[in-house]
Amino acid sequence: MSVLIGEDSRVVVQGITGGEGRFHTEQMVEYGTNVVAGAVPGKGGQEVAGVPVYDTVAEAAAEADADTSVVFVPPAFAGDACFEALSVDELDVVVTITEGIPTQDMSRVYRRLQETDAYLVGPNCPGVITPGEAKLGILPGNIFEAGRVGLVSRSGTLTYQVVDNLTNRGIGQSTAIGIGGDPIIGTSFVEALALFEQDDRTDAVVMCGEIGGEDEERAAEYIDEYMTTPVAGFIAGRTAPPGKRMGHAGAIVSGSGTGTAESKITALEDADVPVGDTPEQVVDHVEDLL
Amino acid sequence: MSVLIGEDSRVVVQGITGGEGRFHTEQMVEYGTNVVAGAVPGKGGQEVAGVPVYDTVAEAAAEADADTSVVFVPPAFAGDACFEALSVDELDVVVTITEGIPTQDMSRVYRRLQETDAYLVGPNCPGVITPGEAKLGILPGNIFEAGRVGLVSRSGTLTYQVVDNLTNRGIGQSTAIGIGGDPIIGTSFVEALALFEQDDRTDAVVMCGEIGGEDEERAAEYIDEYMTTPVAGFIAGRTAPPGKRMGHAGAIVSGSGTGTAESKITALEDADVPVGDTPEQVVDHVEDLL
Amino acid sequence: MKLHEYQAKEVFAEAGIPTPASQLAGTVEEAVAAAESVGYPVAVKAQVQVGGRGKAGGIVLADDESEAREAAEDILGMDLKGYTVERVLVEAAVDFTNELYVGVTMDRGESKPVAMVSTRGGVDIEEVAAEDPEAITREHVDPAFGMYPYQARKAVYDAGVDRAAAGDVASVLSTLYDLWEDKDGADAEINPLMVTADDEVVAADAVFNVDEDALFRHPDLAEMEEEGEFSETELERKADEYGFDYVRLSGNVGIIGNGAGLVMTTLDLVDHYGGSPANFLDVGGGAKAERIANALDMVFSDENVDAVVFNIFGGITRGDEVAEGINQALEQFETVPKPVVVRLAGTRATEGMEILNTDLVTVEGTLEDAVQRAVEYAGTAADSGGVEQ
Amino acid sequence: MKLHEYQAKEVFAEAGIPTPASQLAGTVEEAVAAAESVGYPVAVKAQVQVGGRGKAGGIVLADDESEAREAAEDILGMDLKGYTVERVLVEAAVDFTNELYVGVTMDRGESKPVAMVSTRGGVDIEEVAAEDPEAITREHVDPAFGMYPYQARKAVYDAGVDRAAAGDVASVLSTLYDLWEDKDGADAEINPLMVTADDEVVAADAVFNVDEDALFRHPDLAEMEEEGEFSETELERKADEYGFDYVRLSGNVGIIGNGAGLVMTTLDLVDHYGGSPANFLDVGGGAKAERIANALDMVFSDENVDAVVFNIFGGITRGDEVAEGINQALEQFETVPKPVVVRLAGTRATEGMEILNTDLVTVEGTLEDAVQRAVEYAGTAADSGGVEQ
Repeated sequence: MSVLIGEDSRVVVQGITGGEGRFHTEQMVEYGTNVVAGAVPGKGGQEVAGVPVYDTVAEAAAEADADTSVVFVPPAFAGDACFEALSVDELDVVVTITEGIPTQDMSRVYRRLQETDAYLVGPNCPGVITPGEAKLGILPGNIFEAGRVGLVSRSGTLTYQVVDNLTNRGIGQSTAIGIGGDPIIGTSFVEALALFEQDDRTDAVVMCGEIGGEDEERAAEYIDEYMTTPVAGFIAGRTAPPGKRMGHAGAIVSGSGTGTAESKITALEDADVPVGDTPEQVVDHVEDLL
Repeated sequence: MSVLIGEDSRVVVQGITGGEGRFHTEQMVEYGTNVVAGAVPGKGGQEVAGVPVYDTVAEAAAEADADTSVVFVPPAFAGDACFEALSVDELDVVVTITEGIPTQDMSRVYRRLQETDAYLVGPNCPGVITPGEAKLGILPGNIFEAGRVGLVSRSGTLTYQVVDNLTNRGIGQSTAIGIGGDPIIGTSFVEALALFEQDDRTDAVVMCGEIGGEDEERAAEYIDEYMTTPVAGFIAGRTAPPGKRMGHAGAIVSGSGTGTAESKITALEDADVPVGDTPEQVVDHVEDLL
Repeated sequence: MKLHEYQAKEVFAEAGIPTPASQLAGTVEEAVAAAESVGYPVAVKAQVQVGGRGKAGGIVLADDESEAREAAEDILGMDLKGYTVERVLVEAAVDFTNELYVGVTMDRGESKPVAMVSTRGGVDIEEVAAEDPEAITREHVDPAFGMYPYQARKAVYDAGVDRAAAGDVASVLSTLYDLWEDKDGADAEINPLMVTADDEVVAADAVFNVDEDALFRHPDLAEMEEEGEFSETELERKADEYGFDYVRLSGNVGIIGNGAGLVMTTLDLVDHYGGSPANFLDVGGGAKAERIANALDMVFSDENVDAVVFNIFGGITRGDEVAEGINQALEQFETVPKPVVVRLAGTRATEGMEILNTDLVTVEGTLEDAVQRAVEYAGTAADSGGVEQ
Repeated sequence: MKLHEYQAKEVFAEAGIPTPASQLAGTVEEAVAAAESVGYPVAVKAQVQVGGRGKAGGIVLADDESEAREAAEDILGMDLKGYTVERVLVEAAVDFTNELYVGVTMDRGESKPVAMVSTRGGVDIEEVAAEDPEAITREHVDPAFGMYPYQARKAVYDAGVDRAAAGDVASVLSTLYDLWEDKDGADAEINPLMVTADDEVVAADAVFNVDEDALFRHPDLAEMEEEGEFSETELERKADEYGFDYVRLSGNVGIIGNGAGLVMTTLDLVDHYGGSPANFLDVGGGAKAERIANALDMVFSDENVDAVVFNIFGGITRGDEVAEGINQALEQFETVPKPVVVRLAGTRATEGMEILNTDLVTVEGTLEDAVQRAVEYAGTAADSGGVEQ
């Protein structure tokens, strides 16, 4: 079994008729993703890239047997779209690409998420890919190569950078998960790592963190206590000054001891996770671990 | 073990410094209830009927080991008081006497209640009594007699009427629960019956229902499927015309088939529950069942 | 608490729900002027708080001045299910292609709010609910989060509303839910929500019932309630004034008690013993002497009543205070207007029975005896009139 | 998005939180008139969006006109952590017996809101949090239900606020939470919340930061943001205008990239190879030629910058469009002002590299090489100035 998505995933695209939704649906279909439906209120009956559109997600699940959703809905409506996806029992994975969703909207989505069995990845993330099987989101499929290294990252382009380095050195990926850089996200590092730990197709994991929050510190604890699959790490933002917001709402150093690059690197190294100074060094570590 | 409350219950009275709170605390203490604390914001440090008052329920639980609450807070603030009680893990029984709580406030309390392990009885109820051990609420203690018949009722004075009839005929009560007549209540007939079913001190149960809602119909189903303890029933409102509100917000006949006295009586009789035409007849049935 | 149609429409319109142009009128001349102002054709609609106004002749369409005048003359002053029509709403008639139903209420079975949509609007929705429950789409709402827009859309699409109007209908339903939540609604309904040929939606009727218990936090609605009391009957006005839960019925045995369950049981026993209840009157918990006297005044005001039964089981309510109240109320009459049977039990019942002036009332020891005696009195008193003092 | 103190106080006061009388002033004369109007003693407070204004001399008390004049003269025009003070808030000084802290923010670790109370107000609360975390009482709020009144009371009592003022403090905290929720706050803080001798509470300072992403639904706050931009630096103004995530740092290597994580990694590599980053600039996803040109303009505007490194990994962003933008931006100069190193990868990177005018830029194939080259340029360019075209 692959992690989160694979060749059996039956995908509904929420917001499929918008500019981004339409473009990336074409890309996803081209990559081989099994996109079975779109959902846009008022657009039921239309088609995009050969995919039938329904008015509601529930209808898409009932009529097209969708079990996975990817959300390309504009930020003002994306919280509602997440609620809609989570209200449909058949959907067990929801990947929200949308950037700029109000934080309080997401805190309510997160609250709702805790009452379901679904995984929500994102928001403000590049998506999830199981190379050669399925791609959800905006990741450039061509840089990925099927293989046995899992990747989980807060950042989009940093993910591409690390994947590129891996692929160039002949190391393929099992699944790559962009968990997103917002203050509130559905799937954390710990949850993503747990998925890789259970996955028999993943031999090692690369975890790319950033300054801000304590998610990397928690991940280090989890790795130390529960993981047998080896992990290599990278932390962006070593040179960021405290208190400054660096692009991602998440990337802010609180100055309270945790959340700094130093705290995260120390925590990971204490959990025997080798941390690279550069993306290339991360790949060196992965080679050592395999 | 008694049902819901007993001699071991350690009671905090929310709203103890109000007129009703003060009067009934005295009555409860006099009855022998182990009232260990009161909780009223701003009144911490005072005493009522020899009981220490705290500013918050959490403090009452921490300082006085309270495990049970009774709420005498005015209707505008009672929803908040219920939330406060439910936020304290140590409290496993909350009895809300207050009448006139806005229905939407209660629907939020009910939602919160589903996420806890606590029992909330009421609102708009006379309370709960385990004769000879503890009394929570406004029930007149003197009409009760310890014994082996459980009683559950939506209505206050109707409860007294039936208890009086029981006691006059020498039939004592294990516990009497007034579940309240509001459209939204915490503990339903089914939950109360389940408690009696598990109680080894209860040999038979009297259930006093009313027109409105479908709680009695559900209770009948539950009795039919799961109960071994015999039940006798009474339904008030046989002569009520459809669509009229009769005092209790709950006592309204919707005209849609369920909710009428006839539907409830039929449901109970189909579950082999003898239903009395008069309170005296209920006692006759109880005598037959014992 | 029920708002009148014109009041509910005011509330809905303020929240942004489209309603037809309309004016309230209390006289025929006002109605005709109103019709001129909103423009023909118009609907002239009786403002009384009962269901089925249309069938009962309380809503009439008028195409011109003479029809409007005739309609207003017919409706103003008419008796609609016991209520005299004192005002009409004159409203621009809507040219529609479809009639929908949308509503929000509390589903007490689920203890949570429910939003409803049906394409079978414009008829008695309770009949639809009884005959064809599937014709109404129900979407339950989590009261912690409120209704999300997707839920309104889902209800509308599931109900089969045409896609061209669906967005607007969903938006009306969302607004209706938010209103219901913000203003502590009991029921909020639009039936029919009309869809015009160019897919616009208009609320052609409006129901908004407010949770009495929450009225304290909505002074604007409390004011509307007061303003709307023009249509009450005399007895309703009195019950409001005294603050009783009172329901008038068709029999001749007046019933007063404390606690809804016990009062209903008393009604049932009157019936059981062959009598017929004249009313439901709950004095509530802890009633003092004055309140008891008011209750007697209410029941005596009902000309149908031939005998009264008083059934009090004291918990908070004290038997001695009830007895005081009964004595006070009856001693002011030269002749007690109707025979009164009293049964007191519970707190201070013995003291109360001792206080009661048995020249004025009949005292019975059990509920069954008291009811039987009252039924008996009602049977005879129906012919003879009052009791001599 | 941060409101100025005077704006946050306006928002708080409107919601019912007590604030001292105050007036905004842009000149010394206005400040003196304002002091007369609110009444002495007053506090004259610099309106710039930085922490620690008091310690830096940005807040001065004045007992009379000459002191007020002197304070205004000192503060207006002063440089506070890089910002020129253009306005002062002149505010009635509050006679207090206690200084509290109350605040609301999103606890990202718990993914839920948190309300905070401390009796250690009036000082740098972050220091208190670091040294004595127990001195701040935290009450997490369920975002589904919002904050219930009991939670505000619990936080206030748990923090040890005197019972005499506790009710008012709880009420301020409740209001602050509701504001934070209604207006999509990021942080809402009052520090200090002063308690007077007769147990009244007054918000002597006010912080309200709004979630940028939610500003679209708060036009009133968006307007305040615009109005408050008078205190921005030239570079901040430019970043706002172009809509970039931009942070100025102290080094001399200008950095442009796409995606926060990758840009931060570029900063880290500059440091790793012995250089010093001048800024963080994220052009975001899918940047077209014009946006790329704007980014170059921003970085060139910073006089500290001696060399620029461009690091783009294309996903949505296309390498050819980036290359176009770079060419366009540089071709307008006779002499390219600072040396530019470009590294393109991902979508259409090859095409982009072919397009790039290598007379104007240095192209490198890997991230490491690009950074090393820029660091090298910055080291030499610091002495020589621009690159000849």
